[in-house]
Amino acid sequence: MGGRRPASAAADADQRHGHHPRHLSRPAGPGSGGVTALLEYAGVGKVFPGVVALDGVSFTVAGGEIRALIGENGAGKSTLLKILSGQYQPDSGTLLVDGVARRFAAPRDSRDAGIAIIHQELQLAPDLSVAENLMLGALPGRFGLVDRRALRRQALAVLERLGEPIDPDSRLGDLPIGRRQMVEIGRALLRDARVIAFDEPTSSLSARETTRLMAIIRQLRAEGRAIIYVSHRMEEVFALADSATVLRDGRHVFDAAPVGPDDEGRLLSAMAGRTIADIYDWRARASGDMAIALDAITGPGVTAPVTLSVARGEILGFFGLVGAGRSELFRLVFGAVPPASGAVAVGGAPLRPGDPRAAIAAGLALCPEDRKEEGIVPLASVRENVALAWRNRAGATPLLQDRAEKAASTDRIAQMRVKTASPEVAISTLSGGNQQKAIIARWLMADARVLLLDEPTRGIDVGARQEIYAHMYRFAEAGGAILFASSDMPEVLGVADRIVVMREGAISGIVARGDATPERLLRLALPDADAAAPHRMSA
Amino acid sequence: MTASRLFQRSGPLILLAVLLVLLSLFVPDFLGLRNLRGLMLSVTLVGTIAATMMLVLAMREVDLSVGSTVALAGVLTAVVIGATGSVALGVLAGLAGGTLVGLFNGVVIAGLKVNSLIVTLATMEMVRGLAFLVSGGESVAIPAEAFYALGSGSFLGINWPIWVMLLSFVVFGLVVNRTVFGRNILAIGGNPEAARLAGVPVTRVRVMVFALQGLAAAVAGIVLAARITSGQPNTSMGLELAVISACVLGGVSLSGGVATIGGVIVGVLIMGAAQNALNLLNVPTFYQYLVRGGILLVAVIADRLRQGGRLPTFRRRPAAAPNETSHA
Amino acid sequence: MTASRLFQRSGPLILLAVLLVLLSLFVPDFLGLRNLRGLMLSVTLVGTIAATMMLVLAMREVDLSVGSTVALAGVLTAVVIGATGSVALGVLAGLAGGTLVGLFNGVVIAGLKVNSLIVTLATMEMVRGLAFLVSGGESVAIPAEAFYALGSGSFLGINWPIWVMLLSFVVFGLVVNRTVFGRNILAIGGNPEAARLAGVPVTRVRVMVFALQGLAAAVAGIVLAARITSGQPNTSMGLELAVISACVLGGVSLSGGVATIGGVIVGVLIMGAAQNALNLLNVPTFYQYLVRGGILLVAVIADRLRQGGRLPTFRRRPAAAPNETSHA
Amino acid sequence: ASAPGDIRIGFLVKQPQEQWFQDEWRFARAAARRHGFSLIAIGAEDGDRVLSALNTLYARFAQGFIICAPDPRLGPAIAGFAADTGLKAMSVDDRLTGADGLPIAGIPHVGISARKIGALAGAAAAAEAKRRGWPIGETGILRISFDSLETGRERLLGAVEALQAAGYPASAIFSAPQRTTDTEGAFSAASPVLTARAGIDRWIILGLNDETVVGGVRAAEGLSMAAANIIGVGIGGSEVAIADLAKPRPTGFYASVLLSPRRHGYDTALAMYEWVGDGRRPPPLTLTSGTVITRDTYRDLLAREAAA
Ligand SMILES: Nc1ncnc2c1ncn2[C@@H]1O[C@H](COP(=O)(O)OP(=O)(O)OP(=O)(O)O)[C@@H](O)[C@H]1O
Ligand SMILES: Nc1ncnc2c1ncn2[C@@H]1O[C@H](COP(=O)(O)OP(=O)(O)OP(=O)(O)O)[C@@H](O)[C@H]1O
Ligand SMILES: O[C@@H]1[C@@H](O)[C@@H](O)CO[C@H]1O
Ligand SMILES: [Mg+2]
Ligand SMILES: [Mg+2]
Repeated sequence: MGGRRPASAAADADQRHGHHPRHLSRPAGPGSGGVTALLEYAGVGKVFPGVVALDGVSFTVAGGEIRALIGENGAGKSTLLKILSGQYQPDSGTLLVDGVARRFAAPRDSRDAGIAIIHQELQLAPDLSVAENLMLGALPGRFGLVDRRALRRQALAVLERLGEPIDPDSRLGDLPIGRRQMVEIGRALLRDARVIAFDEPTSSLSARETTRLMAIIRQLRAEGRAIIYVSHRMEEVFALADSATVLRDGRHVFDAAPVGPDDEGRLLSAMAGRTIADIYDWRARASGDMAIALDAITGPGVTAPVTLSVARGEILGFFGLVGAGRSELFRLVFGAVPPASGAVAVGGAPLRPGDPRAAIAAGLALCPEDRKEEGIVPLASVRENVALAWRNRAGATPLLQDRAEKAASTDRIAQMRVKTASPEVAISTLSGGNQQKAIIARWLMADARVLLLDEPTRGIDVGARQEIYAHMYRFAEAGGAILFASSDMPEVLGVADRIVVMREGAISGIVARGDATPERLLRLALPDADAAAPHRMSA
Repeated sequence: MTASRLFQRSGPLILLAVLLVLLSLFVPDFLGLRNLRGLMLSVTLVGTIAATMMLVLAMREVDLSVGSTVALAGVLTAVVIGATGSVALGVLAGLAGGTLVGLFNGVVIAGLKVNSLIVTLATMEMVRGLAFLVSGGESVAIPAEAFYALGSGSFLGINWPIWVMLLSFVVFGLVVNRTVFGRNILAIGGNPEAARLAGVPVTRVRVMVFALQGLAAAVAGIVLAARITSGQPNTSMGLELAVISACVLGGVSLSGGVATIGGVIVGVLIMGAAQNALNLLNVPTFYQYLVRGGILLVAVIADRLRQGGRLPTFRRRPAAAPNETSHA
Repeated sequence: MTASRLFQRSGPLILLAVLLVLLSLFVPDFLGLRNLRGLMLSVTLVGTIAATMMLVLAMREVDLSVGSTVALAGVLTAVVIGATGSVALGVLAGLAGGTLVGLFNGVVIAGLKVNSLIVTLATMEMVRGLAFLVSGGESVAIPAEAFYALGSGSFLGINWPIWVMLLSFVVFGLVVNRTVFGRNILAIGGNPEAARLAGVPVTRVRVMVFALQGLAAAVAGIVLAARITSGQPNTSMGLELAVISACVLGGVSLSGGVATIGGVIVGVLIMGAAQNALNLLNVPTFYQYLVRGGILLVAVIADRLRQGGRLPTFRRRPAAAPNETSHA
Repeated sequence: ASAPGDIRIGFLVKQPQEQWFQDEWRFARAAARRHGFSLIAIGAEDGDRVLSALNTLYARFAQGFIICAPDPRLGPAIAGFAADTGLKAMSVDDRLTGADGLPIAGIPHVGISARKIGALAGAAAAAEAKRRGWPIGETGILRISFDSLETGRERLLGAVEALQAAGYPASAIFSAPQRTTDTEGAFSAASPVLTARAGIDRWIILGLNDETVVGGVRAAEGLSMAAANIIGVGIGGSEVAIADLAKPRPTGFYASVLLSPRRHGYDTALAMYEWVGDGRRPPPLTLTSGTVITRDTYRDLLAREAAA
């Protein structure tokens, strides 16, 4: 994430595969025949204040080729695509379409050049109809009037192609998230673009929708279009891509074509910049008496009652696919959302439902999934952010206690090894991983005894991840309990003492660390898994 | 459209119907032809501007400068007619003045990306000052009786000001429902970034909408000048409140993205009927402040409840953030 | 604080200094003792309310009802003094009335989660109506000459209204810098959901801030009543504009989360000095509208430029949406 | 610029945009030019602005001021200020009242005799209705009111009394309270009342000034009533009234009571100048009267006024 500087960039280059990408072989996607690439990045660079997002990236995509673009969070993938879409302009280098250098000043220019992007963030207008969203920016019309018949016809055609039984007249905002994603994809299809880029398109799709999307992308390839596919899911990359480009810290570090499961190790080490040792480093811990008990909790997003208890010293992992309900469960437990039914008890005492302040007073802490929206106060200093919960603890004095606050927050900041120039700078200047650590520091300062960590390592590089795990172990060893949700299976397997698998708003199984295998977790997590073990409650 | 949505939508319509029935029962002369015509006439000022205010609100912006623009356009028209003797030139001057005000608002708001509430609060003052300057601070008599016909004449038994209002409803109703421009407005209100990425010319649409708002206010101001046969620099103070109330009453969401011209018409009529009733019942002016403010308050709370859990669309978790406040 | 931030911060201060130098050079009588006292007196109304408006804006809300509240508090005080003969009871009634208005605003805005712009636009009307009702539509003479001392008396050579304003600056300056409550206000303005999840009692803080705003407006209204020796139901129309302008001039960001009392004081003085100069130079009222509006416009554009690319924080991805418009 | 010795006089009015006050200022400036003092004209629409304006005068070393305050009850504040600073104070148009609600004796006043002038307007309307042969039972009287202002209340009281003396019953009088004393305010206030009395086809329209009556007349005409069925009588003889009277075809605006802004502007400024200069205190109360002007007479009467 942020905070990378041009000067220090060279220093950490111990394991790098050199500045020039190593080509395992020439890209030779089916149908391309090695002629002029449809799309070419030639030495593209992009700098944001304090961050080099892209540093001389060069690669090509031919018609009929699917090129996977992979790299850790913050590697620069989306920035590359935003340059393609005209959202950003490169600071150096050129973008060539059909061999011609192009510079897109605005998204319209990119669209007019036959390029379509499916953005990482859904970019839809909730109050317009599905059909209008499909054709937004290019609504069919004569003399400025919308041609409704043409609109409907074209929308129906593309929806059919997507295999989605959606009424083109329904309001977009009323669709479930997966369907919305399909509409976004449909928009690219409708434009008949020759270059199509997908930025993590499957992050909110069901397995069925994902399969369908793969088929569509293969068909687009067969039609001779150039495709860029960004994903963190290696299975998808191997199943789909003809070639792969790896970015690290904004640099193009590795190329592979063709690409298959055999390349996984190389790809991963290229992404991380070193061979990944055991970053989890889990050790057995003694667990104590009960820290928190959930009794038949239901609420929005959690359809079947959840009953669980967690002991002091325990780290309980929550695994599931996107939308399984983990975040919602955490929010219900913390009282961010009032539960429909059920109760939470901390240390035996029942918690007032729907009241985060009561939860905090009882020693609960929530590190939310969406750090930017729900975690940090961006303009406030690191210290203010760290002290926020402590200041508002029960029985705090109304006047600020500057001295005590400074001492305590400085301690916690040091303890979490938050990298910051000073505790007084705005937290928004910190890298994502350090922001995350500051949020954990907030709860250490407020004396939390039960941590609810929702995707604590999302958007965080390997080094910072390792540190966060270490802190989690330390917290547990000191008698705290941790519930942590993650969509990263190796992480759950590596860190948790016990794993709760959720599926469609219900617990589908609880697996002890020793019994946990990737297959088992996946079977429990997948909606069509018929072999889901009858869910047993733990004591 | 589901039954419950239909109900949500027709909430204002039901309110209007109930109001009309009550009024015709309890208020003497309410159903008389003269009263109905008077009622229609009384809403022409608000109505003519409400349609474009709908566009502005749907774009999640607001325009507080309309009252001043009405005054400026009327005064400009009066002064130019007085100076040149030409009604056409006068009307042209009024229209140009209003449109320029709107354009200025739009360029500052969309071009410089400044908060529309504050910008139009500022231009509200400035344009009022301009109206005073142009008129020399006094009301300006219009020495052209031909021009008065626009205010008091009628066509097919319906007064011209009412025709103008109907025209505004029809034109902007079509704009919002049937044109690419109109759909782009709703897209911008719902999610400006998405609209931009889809190739919608966001800045241009924003500027256009404010310019149209200025134009509509100018039209309303010219008609008003024709009705009172003079340009009044201090007219229509507080008009923006009435116009926004009418829109909100008609179900235009303050969180952008939602607008129906039918709703706005109903909202305008509710406002008019309520005011008419207050007058017929001889309610003292002081209570009228209370009622006007109260209506707006009720409308905005109802808007909130109507949306139920639906929060402004820039929030991620529709159902899960009950403690959030919505900001337009 | 870096040099460039220091410059950003002191932008308003520099503006004030330049203004003062220019005024003392070019405006006759500006530096006279008589004038400086008059200048201070003339900003007491805006100044007393600006400190709490700063809190409201820092919370990313707005309060348009302050002018009406000033009127209501003055009228209540006058009526109660008239009825009971007791100055203490009158002052109490005024304070209670203003605080209740603020409380009402706060409960509707924070409790029902309705847009503060519209809510306070509505209560602006309603409270004005209340002021008219309480006073019977006319101004109310205050038959207690002792009370006038609050308006025209002085202590240590400084008039009481100025003391009251200074008190407001000091108290709310301390509140925002030294209390948990104050820091919570900034946190809510910066990111309400994050604040809520960190245990900030968001709703309570919001209600409190609006109640304080009502209280401050009441204090200002009572002092004003003492100065003008009567309760005037139609006083201070448009005051909200001046107060918001002063805050924005002083660098309070409309996107919430930023507020310094020093900036607000500077903003109030800039407004006052500009208005004072206009008066001394005998600029006709009509130009004053232009100047007042123009100052606000310049302030808000400068605010925008000062923030550079920084966008309002309620957008999900501040950095990735360079073409966004900011909404308060 | 504050050379002591030169005389500065303030002239504060409550509604600078209203024509009446512009005229007062114009005449006051004429007096200043003629007699060599300087006039500082300031608009002060509410109490706070009155105080600001007074402070400005004080800062500019004015020696006296004439004020038409936005509210008579600002009296104690204004009198107190004058006493504290030694500025001489005089009121024009609207008389200041003290804490006890009675006129402040120490402040000389120049104003119209509101009730008498109202009576003139009422009588003129009654006479014209009689001339047109309107049956009393079929005529409505629209009283566009702004009762929070004493002079407004008094003027309408006088007018209504005159009409009642002419035989009109109280039941024929309909009040339309206006929010502002301008044309637009009157227009908005009148429309619904006229609309509601669909049964009445002939209207006498009264208000506290010309702007108000013009607004009421326009509202009636907007409801398609013929000019012959409307008798509007304004007060002021201001430009709006003249504009209507000068129209080639008669409108519903029948007459106005011409007041003399000259006396209110020129004479007051001069009186203050003399008070400051030679200590000659103006009489405590001067009341001016008015003359009815119609389409037929206004030219002559205006010429006579201008010559005065
Ligand atoms: N508008 C911006 N302003 C400042 N920095 C930015 C901006 N956009 C991106 N960055 C920075 O550029 C780098 C690359 O970001 P980018 O979004 O391209 O990463 P990514 O590879 O898509 O990551 P992810 O897998 O998380 O989507 C990051 O350090 C990011 O913080
Ligand atoms: N961005 C979103 N917009 C709308 N609804 C969402 C969004 N994310 C999740 N949901 C809905 O909320 C419900 C529960 O999702 P939740 O976030 O709790 O799942 P999760 O297991 O934490 O998965 P993840 O956090 O990876 O999305 C699902 O029904 C899902 O459809
Ligand atoms: O407002 C009126 C004004 O119109 C003029 O008639 C003089 O007296 C004032 O009170
Ligand atoms: Mg990305
Ligand atoms: Mg989640």
